[in-house]
Amino acid sequence: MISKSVKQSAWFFVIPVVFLVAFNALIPLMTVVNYAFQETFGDNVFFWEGLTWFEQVLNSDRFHDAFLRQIMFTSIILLIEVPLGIAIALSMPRKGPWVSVCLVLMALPLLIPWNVVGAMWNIFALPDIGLLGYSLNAIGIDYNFTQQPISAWITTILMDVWHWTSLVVLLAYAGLTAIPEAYYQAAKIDGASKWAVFKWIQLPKMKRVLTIAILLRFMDSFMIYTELIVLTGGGPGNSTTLLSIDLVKLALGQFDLGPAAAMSLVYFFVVLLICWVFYTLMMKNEQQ
Amino acid sequence: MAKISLQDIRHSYLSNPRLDVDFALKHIDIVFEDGGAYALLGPSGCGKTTLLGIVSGLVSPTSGRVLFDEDDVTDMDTIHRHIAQVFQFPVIYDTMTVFDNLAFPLRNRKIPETDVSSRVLEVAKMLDLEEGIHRRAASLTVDGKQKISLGRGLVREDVNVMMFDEPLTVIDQNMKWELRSKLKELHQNVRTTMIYVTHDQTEALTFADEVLAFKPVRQLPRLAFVLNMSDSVSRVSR
Amino acid sequence: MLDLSWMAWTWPTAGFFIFILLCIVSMGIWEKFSPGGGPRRGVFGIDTTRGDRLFISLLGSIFIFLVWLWAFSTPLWGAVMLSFIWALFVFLRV
Amino acid sequence: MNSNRRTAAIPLYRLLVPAIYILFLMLPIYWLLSMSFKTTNEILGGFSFFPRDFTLENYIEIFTDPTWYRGYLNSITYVVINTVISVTFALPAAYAFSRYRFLGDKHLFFWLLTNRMAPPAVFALPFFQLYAAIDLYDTHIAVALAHCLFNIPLAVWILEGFMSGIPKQLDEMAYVDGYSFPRFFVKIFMPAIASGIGVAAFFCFMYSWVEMLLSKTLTSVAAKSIAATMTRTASTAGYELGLLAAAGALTIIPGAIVIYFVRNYIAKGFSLGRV
Repeated sequence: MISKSVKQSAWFFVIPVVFLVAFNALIPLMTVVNYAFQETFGDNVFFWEGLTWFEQVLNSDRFHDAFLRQIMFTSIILLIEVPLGIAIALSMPRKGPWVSVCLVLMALPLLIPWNVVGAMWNIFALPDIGLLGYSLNAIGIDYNFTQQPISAWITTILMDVWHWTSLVVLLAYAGLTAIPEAYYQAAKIDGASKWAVFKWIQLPKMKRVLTIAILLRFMDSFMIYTELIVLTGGGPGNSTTLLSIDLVKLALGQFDLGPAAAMSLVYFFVVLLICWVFYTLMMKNEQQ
Repeated sequence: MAKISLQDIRHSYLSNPRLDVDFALKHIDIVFEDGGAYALLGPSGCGKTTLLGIVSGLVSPTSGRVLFDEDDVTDMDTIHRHIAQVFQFPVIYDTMTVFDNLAFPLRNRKIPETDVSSRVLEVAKMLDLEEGIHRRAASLTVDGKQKISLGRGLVREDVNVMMFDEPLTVIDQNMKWELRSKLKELHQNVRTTMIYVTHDQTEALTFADEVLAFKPVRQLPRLAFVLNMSDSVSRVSR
Repeated sequence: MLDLSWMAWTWPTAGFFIFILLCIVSMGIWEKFSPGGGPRRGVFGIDTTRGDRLFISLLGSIFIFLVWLWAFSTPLWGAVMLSFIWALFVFLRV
Repeated sequence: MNSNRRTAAIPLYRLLVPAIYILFLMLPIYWLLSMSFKTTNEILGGFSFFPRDFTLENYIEIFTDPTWYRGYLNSITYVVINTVISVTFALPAAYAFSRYRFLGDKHLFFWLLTNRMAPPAVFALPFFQLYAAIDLYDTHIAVALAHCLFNIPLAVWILEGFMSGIPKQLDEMAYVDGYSFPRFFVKIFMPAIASGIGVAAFFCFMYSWVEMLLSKTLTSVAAKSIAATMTRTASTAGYELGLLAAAGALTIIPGAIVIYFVRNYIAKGFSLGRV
């Protein structure tokens, strides 16, 4: 770590960035806050409603259901993607020609536009003409993600694992390759088992990158929208209606801008709180 | 404890070495007597670290034999050779306490916890690590960490040889002297064979009973010759 | 002049943002005239500077308000009191 | 450092795990490609693993119909503009974060991070109105600026990570040698972190390319993005799966090309430059 000197004029380097990001972040945020306290019927005519929407959102079953679904979805994909990503990173070769091949192929899903990801999985999973759906039905599993909530959930999770596990793999891999060879040699001399090497060397050294991975996956999965709307559209019924989809249904489908804004803000604060805790822990580790 | 003999060792990092320059080590014949303190002296890149690796089993020589006493250990695992090594940069297990760090090699060898505890405390005392022994090892200064690396070798009683690969590189000047005399003192107490790699002449001379000088590989004459020379010229007996 | 009517400003929400802005500015001025020094370790075992404490106070207050609203509905005077106590606690102890 | 002949060869069963994973990754992509070479009749007619009547019709339509290929051109245009803006703005900021401490630096850093946290769905509406109000709606620059929201923080993070790896002595030596700051920054510092700049640019490109909600919201005709074009096909032209698959397959190519250039830095870049 570089020891940094105090220099207040360094602010001048940062001002352009602050200005540009604030323009994009603060104005919409302020607008959403304004919406959250008012009722509108279009044409920029607003009526003050006070805290009505917040109260309504906090007490509505719809909000509770969507929130629970969102928590469930995020927990499931974190529980799958993080261990799976670590396992794959551990079994990847460290050097040689296969490294580049692995990395490029694995990074590929991350570079596909999100609506294409959704569309791709849609045609991949269709029960009559999709590879996955057809094969499953052919071997006798009753699978139809447009009709059965369970199938829809499995497809959604599978899609997210397909889309994002590589992020965890790449991060964990970067952490692993940064471990000096001497650590492995010392462990060998100390007679450490494979499990002990993982527990006492690899895992601690990956802690930082894994925190980043969990943080990014948490934030992005909490906000998942494009892929999901293309894949299931929130259905069947409301079974895969996660936060963002619900918000859009509310805001654009029913034009209940106020409640949608209030709901977004509640979500935003929850994510902010969780991320802040994470970020603080991450920085705490870094200082040691 | 054992006498260590390297017989006609050659090593190359290439898979298919043909020319002499392909070899990092060529024709090494050395005997490290039991209980001796040796220093390998030479500039970086002359194959000292490779030599240590061959003794510890981290590197398999391209040809030649490694004997511990009369046993051929050339193809034996590192763990069964019962050696200890201290690296250039301190290697510690960050998330463990100092105590657990020192106990690690013993616990891996399934030694009863009561013996582990007494042995660790003994070594900690030897190295002045008793204070804050239950603190996280990561909180120590760099010389404290290097002492832990050293301690993990000392806790084991079956060690055939302790090797040091430029262990004082990252230690600052005044601590260097202290650690060096500590090592010397330790050698007198435990009488394990010690091999000490360095490019610093003073370090080599203060530590070792015998100094083996290396010359860079690229430069002629070859190592074999240098080692012959070392018998007559640079082998400083004290 | 830009038409900003779509932003739907109201005095209460504007007041809220001005309050946040004032908080940040006054923290800056406070820091300039009486530097708070390095971070300290508080009761939660985390290192905080003054700015962190402001952030924790504000974020905590938001949740106090939300929970109060959910549990007791309006009026929110109790939540205001609690937030004030929370902020005081954070600045003195965390 | 020490290659060991006993451990140099990785056991084959360990390569099995990445191999199976990659196979899993490739299956949906294969299906997309396979669909794109099928005729609509074949797709709707039933299941077939390989295209039976292999056809390039779908691709031909995309390359001849301006609404299609303009979608790609528009997307690439705003992505490139965004990448240039993001990296240019992020460079000095990242330098400040990596070299100096200043009032509120840590909070600023965290605030930059929070911009990924807002649910985009509802925020899209104010975005639309904001860019309409400043008369930029349906321009490339609008999307490019909007994507700065998440790309600038990302670029700052990555660049800061790489810059922290450059010893401060480099700066000091340059000043001693009489370099002015701008000259030092461009002539010495930027070449020193060239790989970091490459990686940051790659990530800005990637995130701008894959993001679809804002780009769809902020464009209608003149700067219509490929996402909007695809949505239109899906809804108006019935269900032309083959065409949709071909369009989707083509969106993979730009990403695949840029990834090739940064393949050796991908892993480090994803960890935001700090491992």
